[in-house]
Amino acid sequence: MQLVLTEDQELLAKTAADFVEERSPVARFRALRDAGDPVGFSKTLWKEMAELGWVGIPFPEAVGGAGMGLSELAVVMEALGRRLAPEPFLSSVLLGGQAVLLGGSDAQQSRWLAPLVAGDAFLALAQQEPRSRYDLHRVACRAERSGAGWRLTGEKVQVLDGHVADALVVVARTSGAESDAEGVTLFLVEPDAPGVMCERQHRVDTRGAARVVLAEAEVGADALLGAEGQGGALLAAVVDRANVGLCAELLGLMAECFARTLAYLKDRVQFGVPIGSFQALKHRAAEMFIEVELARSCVMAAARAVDAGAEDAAKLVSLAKARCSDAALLVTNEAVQMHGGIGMTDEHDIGFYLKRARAAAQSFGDAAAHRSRWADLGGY
Amino acid sequence: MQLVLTEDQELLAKTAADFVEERSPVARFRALRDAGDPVGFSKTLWKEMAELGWVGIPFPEAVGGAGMGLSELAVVMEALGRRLAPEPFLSSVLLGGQAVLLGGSDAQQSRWLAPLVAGDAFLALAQQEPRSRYDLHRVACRAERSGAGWRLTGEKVQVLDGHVADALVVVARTSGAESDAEGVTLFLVEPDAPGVMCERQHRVDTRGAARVVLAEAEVGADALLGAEGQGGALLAAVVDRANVGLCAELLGLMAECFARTLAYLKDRVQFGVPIGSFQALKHRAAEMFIEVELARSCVMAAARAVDAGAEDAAKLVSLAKARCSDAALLVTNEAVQMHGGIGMTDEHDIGFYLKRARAAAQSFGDAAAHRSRWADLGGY
Amino acid sequence: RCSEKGFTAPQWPREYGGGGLSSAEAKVLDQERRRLALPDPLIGFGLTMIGPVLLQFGTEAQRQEHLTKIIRGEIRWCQGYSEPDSGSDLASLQTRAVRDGDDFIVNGTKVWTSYGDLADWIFALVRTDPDVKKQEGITFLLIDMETPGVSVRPIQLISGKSPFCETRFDDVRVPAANVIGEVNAGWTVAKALLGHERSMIADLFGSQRGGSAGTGSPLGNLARHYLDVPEDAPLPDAVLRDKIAAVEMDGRAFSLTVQRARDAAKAGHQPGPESSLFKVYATETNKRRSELAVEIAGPQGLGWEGPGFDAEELARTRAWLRARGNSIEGGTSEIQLNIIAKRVLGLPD
Amino acid sequence: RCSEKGFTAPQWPREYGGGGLSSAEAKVLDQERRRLALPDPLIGFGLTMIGPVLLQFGTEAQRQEHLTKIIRGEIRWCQGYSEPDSGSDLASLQTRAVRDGDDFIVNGTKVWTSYGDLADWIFALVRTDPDVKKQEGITFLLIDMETPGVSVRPIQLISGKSPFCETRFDDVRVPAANVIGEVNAGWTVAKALLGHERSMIADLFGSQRGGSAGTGSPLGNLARHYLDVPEDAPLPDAVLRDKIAAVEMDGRAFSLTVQRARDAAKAGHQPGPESSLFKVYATETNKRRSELAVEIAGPQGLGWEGPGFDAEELARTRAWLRARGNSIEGGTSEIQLNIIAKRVLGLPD
Repeated sequence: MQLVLTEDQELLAKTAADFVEERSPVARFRALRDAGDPVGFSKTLWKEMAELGWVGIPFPEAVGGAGMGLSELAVVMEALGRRLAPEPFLSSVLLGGQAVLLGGSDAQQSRWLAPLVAGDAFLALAQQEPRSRYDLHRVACRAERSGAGWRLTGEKVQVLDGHVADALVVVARTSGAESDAEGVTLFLVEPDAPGVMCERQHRVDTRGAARVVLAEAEVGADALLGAEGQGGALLAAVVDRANVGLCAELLGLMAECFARTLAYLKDRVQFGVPIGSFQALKHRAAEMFIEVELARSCVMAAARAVDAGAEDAAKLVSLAKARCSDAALLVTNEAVQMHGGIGMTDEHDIGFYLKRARAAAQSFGDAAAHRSRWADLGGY
Repeated sequence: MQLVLTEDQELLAKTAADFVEERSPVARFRALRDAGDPVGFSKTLWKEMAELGWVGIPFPEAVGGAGMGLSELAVVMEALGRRLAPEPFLSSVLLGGQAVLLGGSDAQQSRWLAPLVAGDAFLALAQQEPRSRYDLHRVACRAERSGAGWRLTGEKVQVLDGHVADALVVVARTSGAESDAEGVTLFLVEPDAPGVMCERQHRVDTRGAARVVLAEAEVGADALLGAEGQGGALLAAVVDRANVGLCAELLGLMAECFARTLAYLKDRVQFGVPIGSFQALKHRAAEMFIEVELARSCVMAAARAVDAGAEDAAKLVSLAKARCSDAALLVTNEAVQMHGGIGMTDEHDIGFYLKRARAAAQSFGDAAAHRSRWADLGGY
Repeated sequence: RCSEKGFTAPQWPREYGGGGLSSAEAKVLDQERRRLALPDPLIGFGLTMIGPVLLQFGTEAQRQEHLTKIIRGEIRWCQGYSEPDSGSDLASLQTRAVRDGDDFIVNGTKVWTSYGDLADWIFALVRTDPDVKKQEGITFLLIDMETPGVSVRPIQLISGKSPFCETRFDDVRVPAANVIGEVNAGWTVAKALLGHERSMIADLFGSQRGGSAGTGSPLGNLARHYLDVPEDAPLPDAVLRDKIAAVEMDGRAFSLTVQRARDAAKAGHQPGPESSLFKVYATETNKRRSELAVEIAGPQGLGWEGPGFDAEELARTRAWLRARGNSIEGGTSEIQLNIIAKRVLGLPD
Repeated sequence: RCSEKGFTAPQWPREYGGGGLSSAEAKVLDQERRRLALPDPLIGFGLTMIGPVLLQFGTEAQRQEHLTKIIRGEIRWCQGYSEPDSGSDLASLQTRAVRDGDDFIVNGTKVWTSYGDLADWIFALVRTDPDVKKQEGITFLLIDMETPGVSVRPIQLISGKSPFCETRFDDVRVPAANVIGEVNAGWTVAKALLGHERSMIADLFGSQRGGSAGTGSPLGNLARHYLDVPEDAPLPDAVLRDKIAAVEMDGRAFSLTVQRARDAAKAGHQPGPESSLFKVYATETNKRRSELAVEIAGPQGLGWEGPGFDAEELARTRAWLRARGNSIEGGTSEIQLNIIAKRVLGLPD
């Protein structure tokens, strides 16, 4: 494992940074929010990103992908994270797409991944439930055999970009009690199937999400994704991949938020001097710098470990998610405080960083949950 | 409950401060340490403190005490804590003495408390065991009936001032398994009883302590302190009282340590200015100030609540112990750091504060243990 | 009813509609009111801030004009202190007031004017002399918000709607008779007013005694809800439980410290150094508490609006975001720590 | 054996007994040595600090006199930089050296002279001109510790015995030929030497790769012991478990960052800003780790000597106390943060 960008990755980083700077300033995110845009991101821009090959990065060439890994996707998601671009890498490429990639049959893969990679279809993962918190094993949604197919009943919340998904990967329980580790199965469900209700939710970070109610929703036998009762391991692998991407986004977010705060510290004059000359703020800025640098190392390591199928990949993912969550909260909280009153206003962009950091930190395991997982994996 | 010193308490505080300044500078503690003094404190000074009435503060007039409470004792222990005076208020007056006061028969009280109050006898509590950590219920030492009396077997460690005690209050188990909440009984054991072995231990804070081995030690029926099997509640009440005293000591310790650090910040010149003019250090000093002030409020409240037998006394004791532990560690750690190299040397006194703070913090429940108890008492 | 009896402003003189009570008598009234859980009859900048200033610095004409209206709640006031470029460094304010006959012509922008969109009058600090030391060229001026050239724009916060506004002055003509105190002596008036503000804040905190025992644990109950454990069961997540206990204990330690300050004052002692920590500690604790509430809710703590989140969840989101400002408004935590370091600890500049 | 082959100082020129290897070759040797877990043949101030300085600034005579002896381990060196009144502000040092014919007469006190009681020579910074800017009146001087007037007193630390000493100079006569570089240009030499020290520290950290998976958890095992739970059982104290995980993760994140810096260097990149955090983060992490080890042990963590505590417990106490100095020696954490703020972040003075 080499913790340094390859030349190709450097180039990708540069391209992504230029693209984001030109096409996706924070003002674009703000405009989407102010307009109450029902999609929540730009399908046009998404198509362009697909054409640039970014959407297909972690997919095989067979479905039109680049056959690259999370190490490359992280570079792109970091750049997007810097300007809060809401395009559905996390939801569609990682959560939904990787589930189909890792668990899907050939038929399912060619049905969904090719259009996804082309930027024409969207997938989402319907996993979170009102009571499941960060416990991936906790699944109340039930699937029962119904004729040749299945009948699903349950409630899913905060299904990221579920409101625009062409297919939902639904985590359901085919056996066992609500919190059993075993008995979880994944299904590919199209939102227009009978008994499926989707409604848009509104989160503090303005990212698109949906509440999905499955009321005896009927799906065919071909909806089964992976083997019956084997969904737990598949889900864990998918969420690990998603967390790497989420961490890359958080890394970009915190790096940019820190850079903006640093610029403010140098510009803002009070008592006749730039406030960045006050030693207490300097030391706090240095602490932030340290956390951002450490987070970067962890994200790079986690991406490379997952790509390599390394033995300690899960540990490194939890390391990255714990650190990125804490570091992003530290940096964004400090950013608002150091910006003072202006940082509290909606018209200033820094608050967006605070909101997104909190939402990302409290998704797919917060820092404490990932420290606990680290301890589990460490055997204590 | 009034969180303000009465005029009598103010006077006591003044007397104690003057006495300590004159008779017990830190140099006295250092001399005891350097001499490897087998007692570890001054029996002469203790006799004087008894004559001043301090030893008898929390004892009734019937045994020669002042019939006052922890609110008064806290004032004295704070003053002693400022200069690290090692005299046995914690061990003899609180741990041993309060056990006899709260649990002892009239005969036991007159046998032990009168000479204790006079400064002529010492008691100690043999509670800690190698595996008991902060769990007061965890008692491996066993007591079995033997003729009219009892036979005790077990190992006690860090029995504070146990090496000079005329009688040990031994926590033993008369029924149940090692960690059962029930079945704990207290005994008054004289160290020259057959089967009792006492050896001096050496702790990081240089406070006197002993390892006590009970090898089928035989004691009479009159050794029973309180009722058989009812020692758990008695022990908890004793340790709560002891913790109030320990917190008062920590309050004095942190206040003095902070004052010395503040003086150093004003005196020490680097780069042509006092280091106390650096804003980062100023802010850290202000944070310390806040913690010391909050600790003071908590100690005063805990002492008054215990004195009044208030319903929330246990909660307030845990509040005080948690805060005083954390605050004392913060202040003493910062003190060493801010003193720089000289603070790392044995010849400077500030290291003594660090060592005592750590030892007190990790005695009778550390901050986390008392937060857990607070949550227990809060019903969550 | 309240204003007729003089209870709205119990300590103000009777001739302006006040209650004419002594400080001790007012305290009794205040305690009774709290005991009965009555709301303060009219909380506002008029009663708590500009009123006392008029009593101390106003001319008889100024008092006659404003005090009775304040007591009757007929006019509402807002405060014009902060500006976009002067936050912590208030004295660097730039809003200019230039003498023109019997008037001043005012130009500039004030921010954080609470209820500026509803207020009838504003009391503002303006710069009347730019060529002297910054504190010495400031004047305290009352401005009728109806005057031509005054425009108000509400400020949206990261938590949503707020009472704060931005108030612009474009060639606003204000009678010189509206100056409180002397021209260029406004800093003195402002400092006195900040004193009133502090006593208001201290009063706010002081309304609590040292806390009590059996009140249950709101955060503990919240965690029980989100961790889905039955009533009275201990929380299975000991790390979260530790954080809740820590925040509760911070709150209790603070209440006890406020009580200690009050008990000392009642016993006739000079105010101790502990009161200097009230602002910074109360606000930092409130930030931690509101953040922890969101953390406890986990993914359900991320709601902004609409379906899938209940009203309490949505309110918690807003409360958390709003609380971030507590350590900025009314003197940042950094300024508070500076003040403690300098005034209480005597550390050198 | 090692010194005969030039392996003690593989990169020094052969004529002084070095190995004459290039930097890349030396790295290979170094890696081999680490792979075989061989100890460094002679760690000391001579080899890693004064040697390189002599190569860079020494005269031919000075090199001839000292280098070979350093390589053969015949003389030991100590460092005379810090003084009682100059800690972080090294350039304010007061030890005076006054010219007297071909000699300097040295008076003053140096502290933190490691192994001063065992060393044969000291390299010291002395003030030769008190009337110029403080950095410009300093000279770098080699002093034979056997010279009359040199006295050494060991310094006891809060953790017990230490290699540190206080070294006093009372009218110590030192030949002017022992000046390295120019008189009054010692600050330049000192800065270069600090550079060598930094690369030594970075090397120290750099010896670890990014950590590995199945190495078990020393702190986890320690907690299992003190919480008295069987092997492989999860810890019943989740709060302690969380702290252990946090400290381990700090360590792993740091190792990965060191690896990142090295991988970037190997790939031919300029050193990134990340190396500026090594010193402060490594030492602060070590402090937390050693403190947590004592915390895990609870009351059993309080031993100093003697019965009732085992050898590991006693060693942990000393290690915890000794670690408090990590963030002071070699540039305090405060100085490190200042440097990051200024040089890396570009924040104004």
